[in-house]
Amino acid sequence: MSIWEYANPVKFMRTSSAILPWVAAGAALCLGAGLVWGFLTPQDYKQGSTVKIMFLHVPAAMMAINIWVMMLAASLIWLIRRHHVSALAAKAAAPVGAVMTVIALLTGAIWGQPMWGTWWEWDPRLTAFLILFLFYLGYIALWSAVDNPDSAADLTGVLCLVGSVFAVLSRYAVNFWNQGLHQGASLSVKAGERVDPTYKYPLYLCMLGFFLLFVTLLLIRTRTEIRRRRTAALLAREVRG
Amino acid sequence: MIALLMRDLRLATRAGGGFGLGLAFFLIVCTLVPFGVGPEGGTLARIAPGILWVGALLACLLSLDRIFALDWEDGSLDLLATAPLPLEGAVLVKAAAHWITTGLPLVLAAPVFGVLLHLPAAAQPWLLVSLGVGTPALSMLGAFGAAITVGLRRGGLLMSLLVLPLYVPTLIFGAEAVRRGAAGADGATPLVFLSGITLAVLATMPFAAAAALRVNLR
Amino acid sequence: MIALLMRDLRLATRAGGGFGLGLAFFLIVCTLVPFGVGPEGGTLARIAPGILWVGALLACLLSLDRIFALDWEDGSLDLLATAPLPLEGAVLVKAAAHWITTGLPLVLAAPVFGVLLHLPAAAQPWLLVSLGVGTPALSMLGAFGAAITVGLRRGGLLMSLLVLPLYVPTLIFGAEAVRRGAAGADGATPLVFLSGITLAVLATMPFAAAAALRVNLR
Amino acid sequence: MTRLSVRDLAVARGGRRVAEGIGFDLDAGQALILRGPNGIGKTTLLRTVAGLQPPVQGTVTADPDAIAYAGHADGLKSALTVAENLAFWSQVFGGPGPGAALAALDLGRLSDRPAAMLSAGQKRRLGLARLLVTGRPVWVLDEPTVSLDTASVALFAAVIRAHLGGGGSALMATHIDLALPEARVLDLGPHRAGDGGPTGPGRTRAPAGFDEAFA
Amino acid sequence: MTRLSVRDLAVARGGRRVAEGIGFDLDAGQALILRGPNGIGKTTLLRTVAGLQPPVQGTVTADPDAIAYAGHADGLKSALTVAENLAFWSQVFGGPGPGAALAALDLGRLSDRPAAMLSAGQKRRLGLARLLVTGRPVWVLDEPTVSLDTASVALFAAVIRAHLGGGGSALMATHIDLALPEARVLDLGPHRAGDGGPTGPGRTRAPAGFDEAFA
Amino acid sequence: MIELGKYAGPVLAAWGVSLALLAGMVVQTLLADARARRALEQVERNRG
Ligand code: HEM
Ligand SMILES: Nc1ncnc2c1ncn2[C@@H]1O[C@H](COP(=O)(O)OP(=O)(O)OP(=O)(O)O)[C@@H](O)[C@H]1O
Ligand SMILES: Nc1ncnc2c1ncn2[C@@H]1O[C@H](COP(=O)(O)OP(=O)(O)OP(=O)(O)O)[C@@H](O)[C@H]1O
Ligand SMILES: [Mg+2]
Ligand SMILES: [Mg+2]
Repeated sequence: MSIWEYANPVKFMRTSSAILPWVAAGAALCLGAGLVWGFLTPQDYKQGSTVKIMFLHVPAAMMAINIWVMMLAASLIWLIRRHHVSALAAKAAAPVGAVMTVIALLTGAIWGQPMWGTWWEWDPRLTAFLILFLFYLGYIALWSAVDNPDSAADLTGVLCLVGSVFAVLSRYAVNFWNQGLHQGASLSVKAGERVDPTYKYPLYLCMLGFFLLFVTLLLIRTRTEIRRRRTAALLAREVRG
Repeated sequence: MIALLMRDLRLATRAGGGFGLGLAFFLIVCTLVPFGVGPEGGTLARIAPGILWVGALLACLLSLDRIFALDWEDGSLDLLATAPLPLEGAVLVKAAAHWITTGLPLVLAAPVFGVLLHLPAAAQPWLLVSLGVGTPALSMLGAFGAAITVGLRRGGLLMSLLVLPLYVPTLIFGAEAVRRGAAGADGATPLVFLSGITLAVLATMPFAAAAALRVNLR
Repeated sequence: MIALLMRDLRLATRAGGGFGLGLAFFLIVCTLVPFGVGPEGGTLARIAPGILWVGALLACLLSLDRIFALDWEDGSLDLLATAPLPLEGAVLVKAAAHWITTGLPLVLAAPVFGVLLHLPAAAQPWLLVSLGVGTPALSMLGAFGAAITVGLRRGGLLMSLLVLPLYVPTLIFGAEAVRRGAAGADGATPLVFLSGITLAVLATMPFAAAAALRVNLR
Repeated sequence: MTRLSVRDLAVARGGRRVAEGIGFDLDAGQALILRGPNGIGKTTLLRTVAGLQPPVQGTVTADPDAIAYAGHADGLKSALTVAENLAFWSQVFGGPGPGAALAALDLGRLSDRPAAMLSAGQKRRLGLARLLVTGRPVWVLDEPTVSLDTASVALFAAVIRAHLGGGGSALMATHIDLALPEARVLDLGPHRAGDGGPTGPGRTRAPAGFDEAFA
Repeated sequence: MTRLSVRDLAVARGGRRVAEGIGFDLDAGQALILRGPNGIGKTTLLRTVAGLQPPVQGTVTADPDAIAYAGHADGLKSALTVAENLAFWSQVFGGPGPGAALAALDLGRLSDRPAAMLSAGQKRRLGLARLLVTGRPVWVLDEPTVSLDTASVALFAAVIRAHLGGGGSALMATHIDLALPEARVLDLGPHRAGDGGPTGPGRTRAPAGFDEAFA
Repeated sequence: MIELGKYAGPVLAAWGVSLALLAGMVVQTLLADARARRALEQVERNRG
């Protein structure tokens, strides 16, 4: 059986309803345990208790990027193989990605206040993230603006493709721009390598939890989209009589 | 009148209605300016009041052509003009709908963008109040500009030209209030002028706009 | 192709065609910013490169919906799609027409506005060259955005939202070149990047835009 | 009782008078069909009667609150459903609810569909249904049957007949045969505006505008 | 020689198939008129034949460079004059110059007027004149006579007849009578798409899209 | 209660905002799913 079989909506509905409880349970478990563990970690000698923000900030930031990559893959599958579930999965993932981006931005801003003394700094990394948020917004807005669902899938697919290239391009441009004038603020805190094991393991658990949460939401939302399409199709047929 | 207001709000929030796009444009302006100007917090803080007001103004401006152009194209405006509703009332209602869908979200979101541009915290309440008082005037002046250009195909840019000079007093007093606030001074005087402008605009512009519409329908 | 180019240019220069309005918008932005920011020359000179680039970009953006929307509304686009002309070629030609009527005048007029904003004389040539190299990319990216939103009624603001993030790299390198010029440094490196982006965009975007158009015509 | 009375009317488009010397009366229960070749000025005349543009010369006597106008465009919002479109106009005009209008033009089955998803003829039917919810007695219609199939034209004729029967009146421009034998016909052909042309000599002509005063 | 051949065609609008089981051939010198009630899918079928949208099922065999399509909108630029509009399309299609087309549709007197200043019927005539300057043999026309007066309809019929006489072909959707007795008529009424409905059983149906795959 | 030190404000704010957003997203997803399910069931029932 080829993997493309899962793009068949009926099969997708069946399979997803079978695995959904397990994924959801896993998400709840990992996320709950990871967050509690993270919240109970001791204070850092330098950052104090703000280090606890990391358990939300870092997984959210990672997921925000990964979800865009997943949308890119799903869009490509739709554009090349025209599997509807794939397009709907990309549509379903976008709002989750946008929320993840917002979480990363907000926690980062709140974290920045005690650490750097400012809510927002035009640091390359933060800036690139803001641009990613704009791409999410445009993508979601385009989906909701186009009436014909297949056209919407095509157009958003093309946008996702072009957007990805430009997101990467912007990342480098932004780097160039901020180094051009002065040394990129006091961001050395971000050296991921030197994270102490005390924080490392709960962080990994949180990352896993965020990932499973995303999978759960993705499955549910894709199912919602499929049901909506089916409802619309049946209604249209009814009207025609 | 209520029916018209509800319809416009409903159209704006339906798919393709453009609700929230003004907000997105505002966000974009506030993001682009640092790209152009450079990332230093000090410079940004100095120009933040001006940029925020200019951004809000442009966001308002760009959604103006929705006020009448759509109704013109599909013939609704002909029908509204023959309806038992004074055209002045229709203009006022449509400007109000524009403000609710564009101006109000801008006002509410402005503090966030203020943070992005390093606007001093002391200036935040001034930003909120000055935008809240000033944006209704922007919507009403915009409705006038939209009424003048409604018959022209893609009159969007021409409308910008007509409307922007009308926006200058609002912009000056609004930005001045925020700037004084940022400097820790009292911004009440420009705010009073700003309210005066808004009230005068709301009282007179519906008549001018309705007259322009009648000419264009001819 | 030549016929299409000539027609688009002729339409732009006819009454109501919007030629020169982009320029006027640019002028207005450059005038409004001092109102908002306050008149001190020092601040203005510092932010001039950024404001000039952002202004040029917004002026470009606002005239984008003319690229395809008019042809879509009156049915010309259906007919062009069935004409013996590859749609990619038509897209390229239309982007070129947009550049000639909007980008080129901006480039030529920019030095004047530079003086208005106290841009240091040393930066003037950099401004001219960076705008000259960068604006074709703006037109072509805009054509892509216009192609995606062509079927939507008044998709103008949505198009802004889609297009502006794509403009970021161009803006950054363009403004950076001018800023370095203003600081008396050498802006060649960002200019090279800018040309690279422009060339890549011109080479690939016509295909993406034509694909989007085909979807929208369906 | 005379609902609409037009006397010695001349109408102009783009500063040039296109038709002149037009006069007619329309009473309750009557219909008048305007005919004439393309470009003679039917649309212009109807817009003048509806009060959307001023006459160049002559008078239109009518209660402006009695007239419901339907032009080439239908005034539909494509994002709203058929029922919502009608409900809006019924509220604005304070007329009857959309139920009867939907039934009269056979739109019941389409009532929950967004107007964007209608075919050309279905859109036109919806535009005509709007007339019913205005509750106004004098209908001024510009080529009402464009895009309608034969069944829908018959439906439209029935609607008009019911309207006339209920004491309404209708003024229509059309090129095709409406199967409304009771309607009078006014051919605009002889009213084409010329320099003292077919409308006869000795008539004083107010210039349609600056252009004509000069031409 | 068969110019256009349609086999077992099904067309969809908005992801929903509207008409199916359509088949016909069109040879040089032949005309085919599509009829059917509003919303049956005439516009959709014509756009599919013109290559503007893909068929759901079945095949359209034609040289895409042989087809000239004219839809509800005329593709006119209101700022350009009548002659300039025609000259542009003639250059794009590499067809004959506008002179003959202007004469054939009686637009000679209007040739220097901007298209914005034409009445509804004059615009339509200009839209039809465009067909002549494409120089293409197969015309695909959607309600070509909308807004035309009787004289112009006759003019149009003469143009079509000349086109057929010169070896051209025409596929048209229309609700009114065209006075073209030599044209065949295809009624789309029985081709309405349904759940295995009137098109007969045993036909394999490719889904029009996801919606149908599910419904 | 766990010791948060002088940064209690930011930490609690960050956690509060994030958890609220996550919870909001989950709730929205579930509500939308339930609505879509009900709408579909209704249509299918009408169709018989
Ligand atoms: C609005 C502000 C901020 C934003 C948008 C932001 C965004 C990001 C992004 C995009 C990542 C990368 C995730 C990945 O690629 O795996 C990240 C990681 C991280 N951020 Fe932030 N951040 C912000 C503020 C802060 C602050 C103030 C701190 C701490 C003082 C901080 C500490 C970290 C750490 C420790 C990591 C993990 C580093 C790594 O694994 O590479 N961030 N953030
Ligand atoms: N915007 C305009 N400016 C100047 N003249 C115009 C304009 N629109 C139309 N005309 C001219 O005015 C005259 C009358 O036009 P009108 O639209 O009233 O004709 P009509 O009788 O409705 O024709 P049709 O049957 O083709 O719709 C025509 O000769 C036309 O060319
Ligand atoms: N954008 C759309 N989305 C979904 N359905 C549509 C859309 N446009 C039209 N339809 C539907 O598709 C069907 C076919 O429409 P089409 O325009 O092809 O009909 P038609 O035969 O040309 O009718 P008419 O004679 O009224 O022009 C109609 O039932 C219509 O309601
Ligand atoms: Mg007319
Ligand atoms: Mg049709």
